[in-house]
Amino acid sequence: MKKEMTKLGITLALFASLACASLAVVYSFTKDRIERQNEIQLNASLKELFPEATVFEPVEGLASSDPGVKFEAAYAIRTDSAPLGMAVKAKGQSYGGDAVLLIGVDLRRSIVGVRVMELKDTPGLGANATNPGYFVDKAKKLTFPGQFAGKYLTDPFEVKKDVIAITASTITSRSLTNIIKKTGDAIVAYMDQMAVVAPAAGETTDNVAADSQNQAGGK
Amino acid sequence: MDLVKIFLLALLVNNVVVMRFLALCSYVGMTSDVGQSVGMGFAVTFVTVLATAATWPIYHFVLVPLNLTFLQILIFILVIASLVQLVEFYLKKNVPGLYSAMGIYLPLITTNCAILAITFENISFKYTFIQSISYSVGGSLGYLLAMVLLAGIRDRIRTSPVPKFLEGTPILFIATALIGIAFMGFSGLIK
Amino acid sequence: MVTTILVTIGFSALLAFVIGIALAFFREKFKVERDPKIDEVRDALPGANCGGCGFPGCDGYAEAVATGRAPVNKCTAGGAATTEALGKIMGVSAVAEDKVAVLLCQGTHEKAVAKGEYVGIPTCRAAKLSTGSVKACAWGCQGYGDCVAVCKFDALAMGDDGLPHVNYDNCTGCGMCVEECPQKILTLVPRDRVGSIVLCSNRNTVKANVIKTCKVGCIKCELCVRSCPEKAITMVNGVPVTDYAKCTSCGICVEKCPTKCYKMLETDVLGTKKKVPVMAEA
Amino acid sequence: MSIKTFKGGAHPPERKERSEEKSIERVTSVSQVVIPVNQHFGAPIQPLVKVGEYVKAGQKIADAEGRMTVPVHASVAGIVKKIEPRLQSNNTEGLCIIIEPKEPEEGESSTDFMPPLDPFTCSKEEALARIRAAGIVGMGGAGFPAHVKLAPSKPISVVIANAAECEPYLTIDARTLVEMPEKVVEGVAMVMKIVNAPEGVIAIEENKKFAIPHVEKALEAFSKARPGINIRIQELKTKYPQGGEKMLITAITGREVPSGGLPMDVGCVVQNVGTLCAIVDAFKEGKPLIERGFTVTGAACKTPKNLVAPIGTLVSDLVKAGILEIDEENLARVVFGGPMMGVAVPGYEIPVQKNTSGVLLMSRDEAQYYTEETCIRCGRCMRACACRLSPALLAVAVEAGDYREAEKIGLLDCIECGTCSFVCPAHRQLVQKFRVGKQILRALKQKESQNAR
Amino acid sequence: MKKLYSVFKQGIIYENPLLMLMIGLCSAIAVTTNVSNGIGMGLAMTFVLLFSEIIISLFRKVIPSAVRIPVFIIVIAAFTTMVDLVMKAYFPDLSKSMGVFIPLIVVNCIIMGRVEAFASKQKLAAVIADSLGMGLGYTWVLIGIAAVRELLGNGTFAGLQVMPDSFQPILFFILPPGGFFVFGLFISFNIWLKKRMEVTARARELAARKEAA
Amino acid sequence: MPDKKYLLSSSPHLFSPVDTPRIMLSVVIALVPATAYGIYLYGFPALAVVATSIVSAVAAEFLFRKLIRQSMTIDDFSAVVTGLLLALILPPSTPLWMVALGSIFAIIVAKEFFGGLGANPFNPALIGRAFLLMSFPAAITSWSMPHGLALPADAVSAATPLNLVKQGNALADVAKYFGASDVGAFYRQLFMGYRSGCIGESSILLVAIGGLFLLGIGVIQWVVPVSVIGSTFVFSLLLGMDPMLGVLTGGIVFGAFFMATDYATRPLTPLGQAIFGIGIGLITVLIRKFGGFPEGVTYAILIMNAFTPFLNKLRVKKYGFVPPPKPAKPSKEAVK
Repeated sequence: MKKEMTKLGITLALFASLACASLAVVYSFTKDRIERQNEIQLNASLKELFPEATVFEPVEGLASSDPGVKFEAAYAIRTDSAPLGMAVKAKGQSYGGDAVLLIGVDLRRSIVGVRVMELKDTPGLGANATNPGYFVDKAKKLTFPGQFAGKYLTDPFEVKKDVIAITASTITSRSLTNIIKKTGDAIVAYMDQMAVVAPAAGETTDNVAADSQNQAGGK
Repeated sequence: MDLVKIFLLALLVNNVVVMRFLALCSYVGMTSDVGQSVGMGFAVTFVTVLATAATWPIYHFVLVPLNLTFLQILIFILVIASLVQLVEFYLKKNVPGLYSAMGIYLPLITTNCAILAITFENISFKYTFIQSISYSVGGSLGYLLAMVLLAGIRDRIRTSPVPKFLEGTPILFIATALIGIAFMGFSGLIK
Repeated sequence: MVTTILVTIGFSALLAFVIGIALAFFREKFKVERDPKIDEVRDALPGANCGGCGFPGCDGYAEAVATGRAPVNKCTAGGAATTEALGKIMGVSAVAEDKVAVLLCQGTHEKAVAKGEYVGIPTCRAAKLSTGSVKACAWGCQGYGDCVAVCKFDALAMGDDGLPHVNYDNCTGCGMCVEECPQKILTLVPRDRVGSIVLCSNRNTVKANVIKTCKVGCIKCELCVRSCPEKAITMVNGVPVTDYAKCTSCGICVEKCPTKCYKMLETDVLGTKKKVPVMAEA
Repeated sequence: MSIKTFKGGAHPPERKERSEEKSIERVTSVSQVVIPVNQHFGAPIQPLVKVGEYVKAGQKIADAEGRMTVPVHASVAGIVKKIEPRLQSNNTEGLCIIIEPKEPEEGESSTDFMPPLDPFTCSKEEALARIRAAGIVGMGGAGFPAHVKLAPSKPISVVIANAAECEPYLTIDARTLVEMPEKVVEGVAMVMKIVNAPEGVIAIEENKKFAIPHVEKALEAFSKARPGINIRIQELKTKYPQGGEKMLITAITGREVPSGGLPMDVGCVVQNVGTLCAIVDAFKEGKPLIERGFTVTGAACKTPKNLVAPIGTLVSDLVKAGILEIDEENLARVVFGGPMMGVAVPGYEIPVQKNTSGVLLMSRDEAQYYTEETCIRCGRCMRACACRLSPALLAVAVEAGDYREAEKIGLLDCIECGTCSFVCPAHRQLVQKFRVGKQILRALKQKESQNAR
Repeated sequence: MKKLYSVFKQGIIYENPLLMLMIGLCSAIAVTTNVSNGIGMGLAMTFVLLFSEIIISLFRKVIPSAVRIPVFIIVIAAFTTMVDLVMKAYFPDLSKSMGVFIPLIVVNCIIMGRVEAFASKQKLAAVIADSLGMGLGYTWVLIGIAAVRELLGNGTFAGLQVMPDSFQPILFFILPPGGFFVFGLFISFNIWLKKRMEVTARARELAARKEAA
Repeated sequence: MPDKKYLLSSSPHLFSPVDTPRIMLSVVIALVPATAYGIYLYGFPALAVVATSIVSAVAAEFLFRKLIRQSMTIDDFSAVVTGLLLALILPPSTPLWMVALGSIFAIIVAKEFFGGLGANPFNPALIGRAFLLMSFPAAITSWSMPHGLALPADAVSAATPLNLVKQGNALADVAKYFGASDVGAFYRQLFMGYRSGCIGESSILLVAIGGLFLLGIGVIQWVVPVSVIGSTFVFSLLLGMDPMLGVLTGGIVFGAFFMATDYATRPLTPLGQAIFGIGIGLITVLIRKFGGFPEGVTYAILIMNAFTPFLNKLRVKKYGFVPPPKPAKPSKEAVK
């Protein structure tokens, strides 16, 4: 009886250790890649927002004015020589739960682009925010996040006015717009605080000046 | 997130069967009779909770400290399989009444993917122990609910002139599709 | 990496060892005796769950056989092969009789008079219950195919003539149809039986009444009884019955029967033998 | 006086007007009688006479030992011609004694009645023995032996005379009330005496109001002759199946006969008015049950009538004798009994039996029939069911062959009144299903109890 | 060789695990919202099936029957984990969209069933044919279901726009109920197919018998 | 025995004149006022939707039955009812091909797949709507303001009252949106019918008249409508929502009278029906308050449909019910 038991145990143990050993080998090879997976993806997204960027430097100290919007990570983005702008991974309440967005703002205080990283929503409605084939403006082929590119943070960001809503998903549209706006504001405030200014080159300066004036008026 | 929300989320919104397609084999096989489906449902609930109670600590107090989280699949399935086996042995010997009510379903449970999925998700959703229990109770009761609902419909269409080409299993999937359509109403209920 | 592998191996080996021992241990400790014969018997059964044996499905019969409560020759669906197999397992030898179902009525739409125009549920049982019998003959086949519906072996089919026809190749003699028939006019006959049989169940003793109702009914003339050289035929409950111990298949009764309700089993009914070559037969 | 009723039920077209006004006609001479040997609900009995024998009217011609048996008497004086199986009004072939009437020889009486007996003075045993000897069975339909019903093992508080006559078409009970109210009242009093009940109720449906004054008059006369007997009239709402024993008891007393129980379990005895008249005859004249009243009606009957004829009279003989005229062209269905519970028979060459309350000759227009459609689950049957069963669900259980479930939800409680089939918009043959189901369930149970033994 | 081919063919049609044996259904419906998922899942499954069967077949003589099941589980789980890890590392999107269903390969009845019923009794060559047949049978059904669902529900095939622009995708098909619906019809079709095959087989057999007689 | 064959059948031999086509027709008649008003409010598109829905429902049933060679049941009008009901719970601006698709899905999948009339476990019209809502969420939630019979150049898209409330607007603002002076007037307006919404649910008055007509002629019973409307009111109140608005909008009245009372999918027993109705009210309110949809009647009824087989077990005690199982007959279990 005892011998039998031991035999069974040992057989099992042999198989298990063999299997696990081979697993461990595979694991060791894939481990790094898996762990860096998020980072790789994030970098890819950042790269999409700022194609000419070479350095993504994590920064801290951004403050959110809305308790519902949290910043998971913030990066100062530059080329080897000059700053380009900032990008923030922000998480906030939306229609079907938390949404995670990546928002990039350039030095002119305008939005470079928005990437929806995570969104739980009704397929066909709110989920269209992540659908690259869904255009809020069919003529211009603008997707919902796409329409923010180039928008200045001094704009009103009001859904159904300057922001085109996803059909029949006003709530999603509003909450996403809110996250973008709040994040953008925080970035601008941070930039102002750090006094990051766009390289003085012609017309852009005027814009910045105009922006800061507007902003002052807004506050 | 509070426990009730987790419970309802698992029970209705993300019902393991009609929304997540888990445990379909037993879902199709064990619903020809309402009583049977209830028996199976409770057996699964019992084992799921037990499995959660066993796997959660193993993961957090053994695998994580030892840096062996990649063994999760192997360990969990082993634990569940042995658990089921032990429960079966135990019931057979000591609680024959319960065994005769539930025991016949036990061997089927080992390969019930709902249980394994729930234990995996407890980990990947980063639930606390209590939350995990709540999630597993909700999820497995959701399984029970789906089983019972399908059993009801099967009972209902027992004598119906279902078209020949759908008789048997196909109509069950169509029925499940309709249950699923109804359950879509729960979507967005919990955020 | 090496550490990882080592830790893994150590851990898993330990765990597996423990589980292996535990399993073996509990298997012993919680052992519940179940007669392995039950499984053996169950495996030998065809698994049609037809209930022909009179037990709740094959499992029920398997248990009954294994515990000696039931004889091994009850499985009609499996036939002789199964019986032999079961006999081997149980250490007894018995041969199941290979039977087939025969319909004791020739009252087709044409030949039997209908009582009225029945417009209820189209099953034999319902028809019989609410009309006594849809045919003027109270004993005749109702012709709604209850027997066909219960047959699990595709051995029965309703003919255009209003009677069920048995496909003797498929018939296993499970007796479900015999059980189901509300008129009890299906009967089980050994497949290899030879001799004459009367295909009529009419027990009405008044000749005129039978003539009125059916062209192929037994009119109680008792010619068969009188003409049988072996004295093998007797009237029982108003219908002639052949004693197969005495019957020599001479065919006199069949020839004599004025309404042609006497038939030879082996040639006319079961077709196990070619007809006596009186004429050229295809 | 409040009008009482029960829950559920339906209102089939009444169509009583055809024969309602026709007084009862007595049929005296017939060319032959075909008397089925077994006309009661209970153990079968055997003929006592031989072919060729001469019998007197009222002579016992078949009987057997046993509690649940009732003898059968010759309904006319004559010669026994044949004893052979014949088609009876329940559609089965059964042994019948065929008698050809023949005048008795000079000086001989043509009848063989028992001496009169006073039920108010004789012992209970004597009275019951008389009722059995007179061959009385329930004349409403089922043919339950009256002597068994009147020997309850439990105390009885109410005797109910069932004159509800809820079946459409039939009018014989109403005519009996109009023409022989005193007999009905006396019959109630006799039954009350036999079962020792303090109260008697004559239950009449609203649509037979015209009979009430007659009964009231008879009651008045009776209470003068025999004071202290408490009999009253209870008016009931016109509704089918108001005349069902259980429904009647519930309507009048508010009690419910327990499932599987008998009226005596709630202290009631219910007797049809025809039966009561037969009981009166049995005591006062010593006359056994050899004739009965019935209605012949239907659109294919040119002469709707209420008749009293010897038991065993063939309806076809009545036609031959010119008492009835039938529109043969138009006749599509012949029903023995009422349209809701009666039996459709293959012709009218069938004898009137002890439980034949009417013969319907339905025309093509009347004789509707439909093919079953699928159940739309409208729930009408459930609302109509007088027994509060769920016919729709029962039918599913029966169809699926799940007889255990069917029993659980009350298959055996169904009284087969036919209300559910009547109201079903999909024309489901519910009652027929239940009959089949009951038969199979009973067979199953029997098998089981045998196995258990 | 012919025998191997027939073993291989079994899994693809006659004993197709999803449509005929009706096992391993969960993943089949869950991941078939698009064709690439279907392909990924099918390959992952085939990989695990193939290697588990090979290992079990190789070691079938040394595994004591008492610990048979635990050993099987260990082997299967190990290969499943490998697939999971590799997927996570190199196909993160695919891995994400299939979620928990990759780890759940471990309890897929197909694998357990084949290992228990086939691999533990057969030689290596047959086992390889069997697992490839089964895996392919699984995969083609997956791709079939996924193609229908993706085409109708999203207007694309493996992510490529195929339907004309004017086509409005019927989202029902990529939502869970649509999965059940399409799968139900697939089984129905297959049952019909099976019946047809049986009928023709019987007819052929009868004809052959007649000829012989 | 005469040569002539008489009819032989089981009793009863009389039948009520109320049959299935008649019942279905009466439902159609009851829906006429609401339909007519819907068409009056939304003009030609609404008419087109109604016509398309009915035609495709009938055609689908006809062709399917033909295809599987089953008896033809078109003449029972049930497909017409399903088609009409489906049309009435769709926005008037629904593209016609979607209407047809929904109608076909409703008839074939929800009804015929399960064996046709009476065998469907879920209400076909609601399945049709839920299917469309799932498949084309945007199209099925685009509402327009009533624009009368005139053909509009371009339908003005609008929100439904419940949409607005769900978005967090105050009731008074919602009233203003629909041009009502105050909340009371808004209620009256809702009751009479001017608002954005489905074709059939606009006028509560006309819907209720149709429902009361069906109640009056005994086609439906009071339990389900009363429990649905009542429980919606009560639960709205309990959860702090405006109960009047809850009842007057979102098709509660329409659903209560015409959808929840669908024969095949509601429980048969009175107690079961009461629980069924209360369940619908509760789920509707929960979905409105917490869920993803502004109105929840469709899903609430479908969800309760799934429970119907169980609610059917809540029977009234049969006549002469004997409560405890007799020890002599241990096999006879007490009926619930």
